[in-house]
Amino acid sequence: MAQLSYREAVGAAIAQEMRRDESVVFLGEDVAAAGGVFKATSGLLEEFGPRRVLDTPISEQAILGTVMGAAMTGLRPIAEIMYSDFFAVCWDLVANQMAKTRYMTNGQVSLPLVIRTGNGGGLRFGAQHSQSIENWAMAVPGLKVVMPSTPEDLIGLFAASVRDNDPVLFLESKSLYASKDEIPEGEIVHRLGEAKIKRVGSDATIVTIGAMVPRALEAAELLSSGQGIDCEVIDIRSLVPLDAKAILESVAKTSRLFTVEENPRLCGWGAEVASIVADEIFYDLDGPIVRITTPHIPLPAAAELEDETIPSVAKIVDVIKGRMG
Amino acid sequence: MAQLSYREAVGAAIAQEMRRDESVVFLGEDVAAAGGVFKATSGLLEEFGPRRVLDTPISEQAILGTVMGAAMTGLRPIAEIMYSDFFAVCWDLVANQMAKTRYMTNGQVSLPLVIRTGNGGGLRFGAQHSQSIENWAMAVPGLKVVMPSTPEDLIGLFAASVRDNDPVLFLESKSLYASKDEIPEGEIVHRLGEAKIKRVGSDATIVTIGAMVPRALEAAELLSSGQGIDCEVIDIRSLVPLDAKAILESVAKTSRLFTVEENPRLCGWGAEVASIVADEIFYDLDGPIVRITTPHIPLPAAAELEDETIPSVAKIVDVIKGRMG
Amino acid sequence: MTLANAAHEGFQHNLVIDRDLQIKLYRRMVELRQFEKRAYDLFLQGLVKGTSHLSLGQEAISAAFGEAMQQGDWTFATYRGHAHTLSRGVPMAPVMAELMGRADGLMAGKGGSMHLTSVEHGMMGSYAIVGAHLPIAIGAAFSSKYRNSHQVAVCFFGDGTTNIGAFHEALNLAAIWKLPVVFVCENNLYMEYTSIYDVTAVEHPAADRASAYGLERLIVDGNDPDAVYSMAIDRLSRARNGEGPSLIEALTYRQTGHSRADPGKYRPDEEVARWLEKDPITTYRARLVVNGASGALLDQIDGEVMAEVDRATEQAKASGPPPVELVMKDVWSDGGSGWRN
Amino acid sequence: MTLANAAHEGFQHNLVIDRDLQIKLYRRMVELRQFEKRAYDLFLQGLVKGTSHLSLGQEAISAAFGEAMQQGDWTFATYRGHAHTLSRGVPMAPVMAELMGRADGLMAGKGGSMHLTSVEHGMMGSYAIVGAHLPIAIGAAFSSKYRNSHQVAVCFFGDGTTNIGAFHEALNLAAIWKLPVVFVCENNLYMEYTSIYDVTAVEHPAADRASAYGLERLIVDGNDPDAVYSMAIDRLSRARNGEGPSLIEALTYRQTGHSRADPGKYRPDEEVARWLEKDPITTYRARLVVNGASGALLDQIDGEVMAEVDRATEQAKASGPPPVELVMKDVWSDGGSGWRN
Ligand SMILES: Cc1ncc(C[n+]2csc(CCOP(=O)(O)OP(=O)(O)O)c2C)c(N)n1
Ligand SMILES: Cc1ncc(C[n+]2csc(CCOP(=O)(O)OP(=O)(O)O)c2C)c(N)n1
Ligand SMILES: [Mg+2]
Ligand SMILES: [Mg+2]
Repeated sequence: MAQLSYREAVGAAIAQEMRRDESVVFLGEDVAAAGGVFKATSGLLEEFGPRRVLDTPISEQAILGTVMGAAMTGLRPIAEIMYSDFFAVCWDLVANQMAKTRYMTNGQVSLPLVIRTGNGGGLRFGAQHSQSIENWAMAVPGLKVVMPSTPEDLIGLFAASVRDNDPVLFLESKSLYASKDEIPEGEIVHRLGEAKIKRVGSDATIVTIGAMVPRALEAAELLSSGQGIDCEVIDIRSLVPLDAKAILESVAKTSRLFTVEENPRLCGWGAEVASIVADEIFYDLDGPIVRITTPHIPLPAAAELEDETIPSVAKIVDVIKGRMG
Repeated sequence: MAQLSYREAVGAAIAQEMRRDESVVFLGEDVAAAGGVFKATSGLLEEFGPRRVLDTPISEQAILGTVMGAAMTGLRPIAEIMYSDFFAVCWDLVANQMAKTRYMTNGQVSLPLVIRTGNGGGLRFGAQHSQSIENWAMAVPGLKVVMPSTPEDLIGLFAASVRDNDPVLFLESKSLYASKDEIPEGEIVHRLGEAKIKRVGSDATIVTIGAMVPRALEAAELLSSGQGIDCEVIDIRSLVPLDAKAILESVAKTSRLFTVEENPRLCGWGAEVASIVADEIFYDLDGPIVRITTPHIPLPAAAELEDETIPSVAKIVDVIKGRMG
Repeated sequence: MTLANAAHEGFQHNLVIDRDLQIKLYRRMVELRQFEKRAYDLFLQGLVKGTSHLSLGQEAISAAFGEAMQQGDWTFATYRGHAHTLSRGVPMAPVMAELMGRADGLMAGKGGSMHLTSVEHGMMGSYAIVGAHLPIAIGAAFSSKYRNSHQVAVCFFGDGTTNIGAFHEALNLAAIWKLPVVFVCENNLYMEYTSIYDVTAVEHPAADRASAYGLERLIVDGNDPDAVYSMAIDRLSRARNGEGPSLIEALTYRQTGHSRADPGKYRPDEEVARWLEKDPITTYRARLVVNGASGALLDQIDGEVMAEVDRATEQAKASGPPPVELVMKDVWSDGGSGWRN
Repeated sequence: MTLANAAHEGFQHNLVIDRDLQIKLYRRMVELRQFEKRAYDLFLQGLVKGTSHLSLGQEAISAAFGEAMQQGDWTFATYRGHAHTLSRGVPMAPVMAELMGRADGLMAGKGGSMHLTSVEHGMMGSYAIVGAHLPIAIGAAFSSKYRNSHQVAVCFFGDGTTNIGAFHEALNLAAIWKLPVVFVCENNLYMEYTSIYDVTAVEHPAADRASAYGLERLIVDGNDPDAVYSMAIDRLSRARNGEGPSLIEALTYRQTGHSRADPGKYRPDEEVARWLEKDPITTYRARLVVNGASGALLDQIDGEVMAEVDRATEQAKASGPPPVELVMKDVWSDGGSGWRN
């Protein structure tokens, strides 16, 4: 077992796959010589050389076009979009091209590619560098959407994403880069579409993902010790494919559902989860489905203001306490 | 009263506002001399001249930048994005710039602008010219999202959008362009955020919007005459602002909620509506909340295949019949 | 300088193009022409649904590139891609069936006329969002370079496409990485209904931008298959030899409207007449005859092609609608569309 | 040709710049310099949170444009926008307070260092997505032309920005509509950590692309405030007179890292040393002294500026955190954030 930060796990994950498979290449802005703006990819250029690890111009459309065209013709490329907010300048390549090409060509074209990106808030970067864009991605048929919450999951899910034959958006929570955890030795490979039950509980189910996972877990402990409310916490890990089974089983057991979402409220993934539960196991529910999200606002920059927006441990505890009464 | 098609209503709506207010200008690809690819804007160049009605290059980012910069500095511009699918090439201007600028500047900047676009399927145009992107828009805080279902609503809601001081995405259903209706004489101005109850009913509430409104109404008639199921049909008309009150009141009365959505399922606006109802009036519900949507797939081109995807009258009837049992 | 003159400042080819190849080019152009005319008839009969964008008048470009490209090379085209698809050797019948939305269509009706794709023939797709395929084409070229496979990506697009951001990003990246890609701008004078001159800051929308990417300024008469072929051979071999990308502006004219719904009224009569005189097929036929080809042979080709188009039409018509199960297939690599367990 | 030489092929100004103006330019540059240094100190003390991008070494450009622009003209800047904000006359204290995320901040802490905006001063925003503000600036210019108000939009951006699609679209549209906008590329040799030469197909990322939009090729020594001022006056007046847009490439150097977290280690020592010799403030001071300005006067200015920066710092520190109610304000024109009734 080694201690690894979530940030270091990024480099480890890419290296694991590049060592294994010569068809894996990695490109993005400042990712090679400088090792990335989050310093998550340092060492890769040194190990794999400039043929496989490439610095690009500030041309997100060209970056994603490159990985798409390369994936169509035999490679398994990885692109970095530095901040997930920047998907807005290259959304056509993602939403109109990558997501639809296999379908439109009746299965002729395969796109085994991964786009990794720094997602979410918490670093006081303001409205254009803090967004949680998981909903943008989930709303587009043809994209897989993965969000690890721990260093080990990051490596395991990343490996699964690289080995997958469909386009995967791999969303790393920027606010988790500094978090650390034990990592098992050897190759780590998980499967997409498998949630993890992070805490077993009987009174209510909390479904969450990414940077909200540690907060939900902490809230669950406080609710248990302080309120005697025993929450089950599910880390969904990938939004597409979605482990609906894990969610439905848990809610059928606990009879209550809360979601904890970093994204602004409207059309968040939690709404989708709520609508599945309200359709399929309505009669198992004992009370309202409650979503805890960032309010439907752009994110403010100042620390005190940003802290007021993204669901905090205290906010999660308050809402669940209030709604379980 | 005059008979007007939904297509003609577009030109009438723009003309109404341009006559009234010299600060209104209109630009887009092929909109002026050619009158638009849907021929919805013919006559405007002739009436208002090339200073106010402008043909642009194929440069969607430049088009939206132009209207944003113009709106910041005293104009009330209208842009056309020909097909809503093309928002993907200029999403940054919409999602990162227009949506966030008022907030980031602490209210210094006002953006009274409208982007109108042809949205949705039904014309056998295939996956890149048939999308329903209302969810993309609704997921971004700072955008208003309007979708008229009749010629009169088109004019009234368009006028409200032009007079609004926030950026409005105005989504015209392409499959409705040929539909006709009576229009009252004189200026037509509606308010954003007011749903219309299109059919009063007592057994279930159907919430819908845009091109799905006539289908839901037809389905409601069939359900009433054939099954004795009496549905209330609500045309929400704008997704942001959302007339949640109208929805909650109706569902509190009928105890059942169905949504009919043209968009692919995941993170559709119907999920948001479902999550509001499942939270706020859970105890008023008598049974599951059911969403009727396009499956979560890109749209196929062939007529028989496309007809299989977008919710049809028959499909709506079947689902509601099956789930009201 | 008018555009008609501009054609004369084009590339002076000095490749000797032999008779056999010229006959091949002629046959291909006639195929493209007759196919498109038939597609238009079928549209008038209500058998081609949705939309379609014809290449009538622009046949020389796709025909010449089709001959010049090698097996393994990749074509990336736009919604105006019928001709490029056929020029890579894709048979007519499945293309016709795709336009008609039939089960035997090239993509079983799932893509439609704007998305013709046949990976087997190196036809890597037709893209309906203006500009999108330029970055994708450089990705294929990247892959060729990475694998040292000497394949070349050829990317066709219109004059209007030169004003969108993706054009700029793709050209720059292709240039700095010296990728084996040939960009071919088919300047047919119009975007949809708007003249390219009204919306472009330079006279030659592609050629006048080449220097912005450190590339040569290349203009060719796009109605002359010999000229296009010569330039194609030259630029493909440079790409194959590691000399990097080229950007070619081929001057041509769209003889019909933009898409099936467009009568093309915005085009001055005099302009249409002038360009009809420069029709690539009639002028080429005249050249071949002057150079000694037998009129009877050319007539025979015309007849053979018509028969082929008739056969393809019958085949396409004989095909039924696509099975509705296809709707839920091939979103993912597992063949299905499931997003949950 | 190395970049150092390239500067010499720059614009030869012949405007006579009087002593008073030179003193003003000097004072402004010192203000920008001392403000940025203080911002950096405050960051080291943990008082500036988030990120910030300093303009140390690039002061001549914003100072000169600030003087050359007229009231009513509009500035559009990037995340590297402190200097451009101050150069339009925005007081230091609210800018400092914004960097510190305080209630008295220019946007009450809601925008942060990357989004400085003061509409009252014509500072129309700092934009943190590379390229986004070029299209927006042309919109302001469109509005000026439409209203015949003779206002000019000036849009500042970096060398790296020239490779993104929005650059291309904005330049073309500005050119065909002859809009009153001046695009100023501050070529500081680097995007974030990558040399602009490694990722750009031409040597001069802006100037070598001007012809692609039918514009003149303009290069100016961005470390010489007199040269920048002269070019600014010339280009602003052309824009104001309806002669359309300009694209200027100002050669300069970012003396520190890209953002607060970056030590800038990727820059060769020799390069840093060479550019420090060309520091805009020390070289300008020397020029003024040679031309007869009194050292004592310049020292006095230095002192006054330091006092001003101290005062602004104290004022900013005295401000509390923004009231949390602000979080839910000003999403919409009604002042609130409600999305439902
Ligand atoms: C991003 C985008 N904007 C607009 C359109 C609509 N559109 C389709 S074809 C076309 C004209 C393209 O002109 P050009 O590049 O010259 O190609 P041509 O049709 O002449 O072959 C336009 C505007 C589109 N498909 N994608
Ligand atoms: C679309 C987009 N891509 C990437 C970034 C990240 N980024 C911020 S600044 C920057 C470098 C910009 O370089 P340049 O234009 O030369 O400006 P400079 O920072 O040198 O002033 C990059 C890549 C961004 N903000 N937006
Ligand atoms: Mg064209
Ligand atoms: Mg730079």
